Amino acid sequence: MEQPALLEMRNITKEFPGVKALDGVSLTVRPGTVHALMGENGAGKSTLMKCLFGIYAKNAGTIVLDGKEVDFKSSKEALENGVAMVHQELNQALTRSVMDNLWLGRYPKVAGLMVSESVMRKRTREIFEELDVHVDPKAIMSTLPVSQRQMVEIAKAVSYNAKIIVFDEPTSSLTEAEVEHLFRIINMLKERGCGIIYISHKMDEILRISDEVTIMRDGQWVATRHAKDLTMEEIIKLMVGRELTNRFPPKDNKPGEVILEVEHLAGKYTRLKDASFQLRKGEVLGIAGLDGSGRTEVLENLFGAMTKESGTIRLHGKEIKNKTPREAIKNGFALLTEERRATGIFGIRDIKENTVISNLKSYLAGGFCLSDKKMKEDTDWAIQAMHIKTPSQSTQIRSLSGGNQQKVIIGRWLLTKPEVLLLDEPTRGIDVGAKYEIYQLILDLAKEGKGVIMVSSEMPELLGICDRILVMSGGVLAGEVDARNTSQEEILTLAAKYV
Amino acid sequence: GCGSKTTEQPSTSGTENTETAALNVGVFYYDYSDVYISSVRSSMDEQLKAMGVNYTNYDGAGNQAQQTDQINTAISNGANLLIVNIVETSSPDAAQNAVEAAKTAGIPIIFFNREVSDDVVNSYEKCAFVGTNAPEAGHMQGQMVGEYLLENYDTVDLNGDGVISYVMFKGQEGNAEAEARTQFGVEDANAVLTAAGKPELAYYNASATDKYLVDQGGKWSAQAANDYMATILPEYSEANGNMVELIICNNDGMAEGAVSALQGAGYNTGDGKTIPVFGVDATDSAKQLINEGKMTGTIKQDAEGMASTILNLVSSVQGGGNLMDNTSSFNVDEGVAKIRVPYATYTGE
Amino acid sequence: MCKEERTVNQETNVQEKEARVRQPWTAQRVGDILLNNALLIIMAIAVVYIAIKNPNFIKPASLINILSQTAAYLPAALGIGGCIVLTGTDLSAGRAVGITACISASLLQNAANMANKMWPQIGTLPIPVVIVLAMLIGAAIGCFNGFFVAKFKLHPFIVTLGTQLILYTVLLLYVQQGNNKGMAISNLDPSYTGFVKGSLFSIGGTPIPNYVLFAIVLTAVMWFVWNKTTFGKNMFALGSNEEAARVSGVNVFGVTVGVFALAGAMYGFTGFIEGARIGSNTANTGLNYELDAIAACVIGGVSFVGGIGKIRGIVIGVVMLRLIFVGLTMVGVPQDLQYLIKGAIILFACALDMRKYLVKK
Amino acid sequence: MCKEERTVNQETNVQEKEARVRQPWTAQRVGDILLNNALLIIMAIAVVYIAIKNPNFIKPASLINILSQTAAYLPAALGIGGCIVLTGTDLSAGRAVGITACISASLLQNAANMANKMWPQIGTLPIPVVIVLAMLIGAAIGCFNGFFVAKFKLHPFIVTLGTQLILYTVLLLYVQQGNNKGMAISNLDPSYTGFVKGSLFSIGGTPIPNYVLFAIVLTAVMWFVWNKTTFGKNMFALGSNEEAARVSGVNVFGVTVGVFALAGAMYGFTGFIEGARIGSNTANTGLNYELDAIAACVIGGVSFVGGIGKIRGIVIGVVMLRLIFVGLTMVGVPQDLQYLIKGAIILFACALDMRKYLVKK
Ligand SMILES: Nc1ncnc2c1ncn2[C@@H]1O[C@H](COP(=O)(O)OP(=O)(O)OP(=O)(O)O)[C@@H](O)[C@H]1O
Ligand SMILES: Nc1ncnc2c1ncn2[C@@H]1O[C@H](COP(=O)(O)OP(=O)(O)OP(=O)(O)O)[C@@H](O)[C@H]1O
Ligand SMILES: OC[C@H]1O[C@@H](O)[C@H](O)[C@@H](O)[C@H]1O
Ligand SMILES: [Mg+2]
Ligand SMILES: [Mg+2]
Repeated sequence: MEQPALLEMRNITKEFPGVKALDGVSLTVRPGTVHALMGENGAGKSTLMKCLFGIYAKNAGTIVLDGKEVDFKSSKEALENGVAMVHQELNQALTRSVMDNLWLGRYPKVAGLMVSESVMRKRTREIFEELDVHVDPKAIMSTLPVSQRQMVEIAKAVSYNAKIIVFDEPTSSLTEAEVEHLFRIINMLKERGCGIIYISHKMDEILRISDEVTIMRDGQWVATRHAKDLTMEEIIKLMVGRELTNRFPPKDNKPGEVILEVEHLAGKYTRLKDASFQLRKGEVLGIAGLDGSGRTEVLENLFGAMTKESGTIRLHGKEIKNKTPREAIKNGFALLTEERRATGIFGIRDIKENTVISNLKSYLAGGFCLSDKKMKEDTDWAIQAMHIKTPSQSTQIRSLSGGNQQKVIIGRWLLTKPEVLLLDEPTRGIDVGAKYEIYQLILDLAKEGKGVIMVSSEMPELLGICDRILVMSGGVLAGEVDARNTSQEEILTLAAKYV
Repeated sequence: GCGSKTTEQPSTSGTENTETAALNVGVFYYDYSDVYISSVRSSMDEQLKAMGVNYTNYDGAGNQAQQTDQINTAISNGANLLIVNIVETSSPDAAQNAVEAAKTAGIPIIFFNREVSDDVVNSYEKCAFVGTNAPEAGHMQGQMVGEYLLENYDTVDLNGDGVISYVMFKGQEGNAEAEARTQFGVEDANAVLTAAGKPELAYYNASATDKYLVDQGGKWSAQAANDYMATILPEYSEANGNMVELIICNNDGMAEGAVSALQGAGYNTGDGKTIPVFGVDATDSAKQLINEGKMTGTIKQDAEGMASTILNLVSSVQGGGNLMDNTSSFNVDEGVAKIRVPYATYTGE
Repeated sequence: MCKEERTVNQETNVQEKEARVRQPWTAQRVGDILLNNALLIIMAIAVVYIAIKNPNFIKPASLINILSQTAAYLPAALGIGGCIVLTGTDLSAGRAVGITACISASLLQNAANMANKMWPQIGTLPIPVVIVLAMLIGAAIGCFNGFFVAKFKLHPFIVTLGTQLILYTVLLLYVQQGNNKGMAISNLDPSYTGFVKGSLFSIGGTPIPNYVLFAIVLTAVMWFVWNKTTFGKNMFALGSNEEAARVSGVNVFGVTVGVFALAGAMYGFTGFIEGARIGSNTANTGLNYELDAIAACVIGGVSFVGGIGKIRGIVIGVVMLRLIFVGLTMVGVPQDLQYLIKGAIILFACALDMRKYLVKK
Repeated sequence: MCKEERTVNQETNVQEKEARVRQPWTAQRVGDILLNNALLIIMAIAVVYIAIKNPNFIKPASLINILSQTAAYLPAALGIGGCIVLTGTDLSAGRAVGITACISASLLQNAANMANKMWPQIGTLPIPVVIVLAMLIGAAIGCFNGFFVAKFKLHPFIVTLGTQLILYTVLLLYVQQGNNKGMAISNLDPSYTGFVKGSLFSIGGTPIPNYVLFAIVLTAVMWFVWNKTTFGKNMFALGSNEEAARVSGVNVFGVTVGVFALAGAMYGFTGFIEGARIGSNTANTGLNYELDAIAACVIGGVSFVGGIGKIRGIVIGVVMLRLIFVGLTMVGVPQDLQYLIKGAIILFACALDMRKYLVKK
């Protein structure tokens, strides 16, 4: 075709105990292009990239980089040979400074053994300037918001001057403005002749940025096409293996009487300043806002995962405190948290325990002995209801793909039969097919008479399934819109009100 | 080191036939890391090997539970003679437990070094103790200290106040030897002094309730004495006019630790000022310090003698006799099977 | 709908089982099975080897000796196992055993011999009271540890190091109380020693001490707690991800304190047993018990990574250590070398076990 | 451009400083400052109190004593600090000190007295050779630890517990070698004791032992390693997030082994010093050194969380422990209580320190 390939991965196979994660997958990346990699959760995208980057050893297949066959044994080797990667899960030394993270593994030296802080600082500034990133190089990583940490990670990958840069779901924790920023960076890299592999579940991004698209399903290669020849519908069809005509299920929930009233909610140690709103039975209430506007804080304060400064919460007219998550759960609340790995999964435990953990009380026989049978039944229900892709109930959850992990946690909360379901970015990192299923679940729950509050950075999603949308800005509830007759512009205006 | 292994395992069920079977001896040391005990162990190993007896050594590591488990294990392995340096000495029960175990198996048991009560020994006809007369070391040490002081009173009394201030380092709480040495090492010295018209020794820290410093770990260790001494020295010095003028230690290990600390302050280097330091055991290294003039005296505890006395009992058993058959030449207590190996003073060659 | 679902479940189960059965016996699979059970296999080989070298090893008296020793050390290991599941450890275990041993012994002394009685005014307490008291004291120590760990987010290593020191003072002071004056606490009442060391059964003429029975009961209780109770499940969840546990409604503070308290109660029970088993209780009693207990847990696959461990593994770990202890002397390995062999086996066993958790590349 | 940048930096610095100065002195801020320096404040109060109760405490001789003791315990703490930064620990430190002390002493015995010389055939080696040897032996022990930790992903607690046992065998066997037969290794050559305990300087008439100088040099070296070298930065990154370090191309294996080896070299040096300082070296030498060293690190803010710690903190920690040891004796607190006070201070200091890292939500 047009140019010689920069990277060729041929017939890559990778097996984990009990799972064939990759089955003869091939991928060709040309210089100066963006090659998107798409597929459902668990299709094997991250695994393919980890095989390239020396994190996993492939079982079969060849990798040719710049005309030479390579097989990196470690990330160090990959980096030294011009392959850099932004990982799906943030991997940073949080107790160290931005600068220390940026140059980790390749500190500039003087006199053979001393690290030159001044060179490091200078180069950091150069890179940040070039990429227009505004982060203090000396700041300790853990004090930065997630999105800024992600930008540092991106800057780091770019700074290797690599030939191939892999972005594994880089935008899942970025704001729209930052996504635009990233795209500018990617375009710059393209101009330099880099080959870019871009993994994302966000269709619009893919269609905007990529030149070629490879689609995977169940560890197998399905198709590689030019992006300009593809439509969203086609991609979905290739990914899911069937037609998916609507991105959102029909909305047939009927909001009823008010069940939850929140007045002047404010956080003690966090930036939530003031939020008052109501939630109705059978309603899906969205929360929109820019990153750092305090959306997560609304949910976590409500749920008792953060300490409240002031404000009242009334459930069915009765005041409740929700001081701790435990109390909130007793009051019929459930919270799907934003950071799955940090606050969601019990990595080393199996699917069953991850599913039933919040609902243990209902399995007690005779008041103190847990019934294995009942736990198994409920887990099976969750696996089937959510279409969780797992070899068995006794599989460790950490070996599932991110999206499937997310489904297990949703299952965990559904089992507690909550009355008010709080969802923080419920479809983050989830493929289109599964998204549809999750939307369906949310609407079904609403139909059953539950109240759902859902934070999302994806505007179409909020507009697609919510009844009303609250807009946060600078820690304050800036306004409320009716999802049926509002526009993205109206929401963005409100979101900018207090910044 | 350890003896060769038995090929033929004697029966443990019979009570009377042990005399004729080959000996399978278990030797239980309270702690391998104890220096004096190591010297007993070397002699014992040598002599047991020379006798051609099968034996197994055990390290109690200062832990009675471990030693109890070892004794039970040895018995279940067909041991037919136990030689025990019991870990817990401050009550008779641990030793009594060992005796009960031996009794059930019908085998003789010899305690050594760490003394067990008369009742324990008398509770079983095949039980004996080989050790020293614990107070004797204290008495001899006290005597030695007193005599040394009389001869060198004015040199020792650094501040010239006519009183000798001292420190006492105790090896362990609740150990018969340690108790006796701590008590008589001072009392007898005082007796010598007062008989000569001198005032009694004065503990360096007048306000202390206990007139000794003890190794809290119960290990009679040089390190403990060293740490204490290093802490005492800056407060009690010649410049302050209250320098410690005499150091009495329950054993040589502690004495060596004290000497080393004194050396840090410029004393006991062989030339120049020497604070008299006394110990017990006469280990090689202590004897050398004494010969070099860095330490003053010690009481010889005869490790070899202790081992050969024990071996004497062992050979009686081996010959089919009773434990105490050939002990007329030894110093045996009245009414109880306890043999006392004598101490001797050592002040250099 | 529910019924329909259940049939589906059963089908999957059957399928899963079949799938397992149908797996071919490749060299890889045999190798895996061997490696995964390597510890048990090595243990078996060792037992056979020792028994051949020294037939005394498998005589009833010897087996019961091993059994008894296992029983004596098991409760503390079961307790500390929970702390390890929480990614922690407990260095105060030994001193807690020491204190409860001294207290148990001092309350169960023979009133016939007043002179040697620590608390002449108290008399000899009923045994159940003392058991409960020892376990409560242990639990209180555990609560203290758990409180600092949970409240201040301190690492258990450092908290329990602090507690260890504090308890040593308590122990030193306790043995100086009453009539005791720092001596060993002994002169135990026959009812006490009889209860612990006496026996209801015997095998091949060798009596099995009662504390073996107690250990069996405690093991069963602990198995139940770990596997069948909310507390147990919460403990594992907490050990595997504290933050996730918190938002999942686990009472993190309560479970942490609970795990340490339960461990403490186990030390208390161990103290009660050791008080009579060793018979002479001093400030040294219990010293370093935690090290063997921790080693046993880790050998048995309880991992410092947190959230991983089985009661069965702990039992195997304790047996393993006791086999080393007894077996090495039986085959005539000199005592000096035994430390080395024990250390090497700990390293080897753990390295072997860790293979399971290493994410394969 | 470089110049320009520098000015920019300076500006930011100045601005930052001004911002700090401009901050109002609210009660909150004063409270924070007090709390953040609580340990130093308490230390100061304690020093003043002790000095009033017993003026000898602040006389030169006493201060030099505290200084000397600090110097003796510092190197091991500096070594173990690195292991803690890697979220680990090192239980083998004490035995490593013991072995290197015995080896150093045995190679530096007085040849004038052959009868008491462990290796009569060897003579007295030159001091630098022995220092290097002791540090190499320590480093080898550390490599062994690091290898198991890095290769098998074992927790350092269990690896170093195993090593501790193995080293004890080595120690027991070593003291029985040559002419020594389990005796204490002493009869040290005057060149050795002179080198360690002798002094080049004195303050107020009290000589400062040489090992204080050595400790100062080692502290400077370690500060440099931790803060100015790639190795140090990699160590912190690794301790903070191993995965991040790995995917950034850090040689995880190498750094882990390096940290343990460096720690080992420090124990080796400590052994060399202690050999002469205590003067009587047995299988008991070094026992439990690791506990004080770990306690010092943690008191000084090296956190088990990993990736956090400062050399300055370790020095403060060691001084703190020595102040407790010396101070309590000087004000006449009975020995028994010292353990309690030490334990309580560990708990208190760590709880206080942890405040800084607790993220309030
Ligand atoms: N370390 C592992 N051990 C076992 N199985 C694994 C491991 N890593 C991945 N897998 C399995 O490999 C498959 C592919 O996972 P991968 O993470 O590559 O999916 P993905 O396409 O990146 O999905 P997502 O979009 O959710 O990130 C999944 O079935 C997963 O369970
Ligand atoms: N200015 C800031 N200073 C410090 N931390 C910040 C700042 N802005 C954001 N953060 C951190 O970023 C994270 C995200 O903030 P927040 O939870 O308010 O965002 P959100 O509106 O819920 O958006 P998202 O859905 O992306 O989480 C929080 O952990 C917060 O502590
Ligand atoms: O109990 C052990 C002690 O026994 C003493 O007889 C000896 O003098 C001490 O050095 C120590 O070995
Ligand atoms: Mg992925
Ligand atoms: Mg005088």
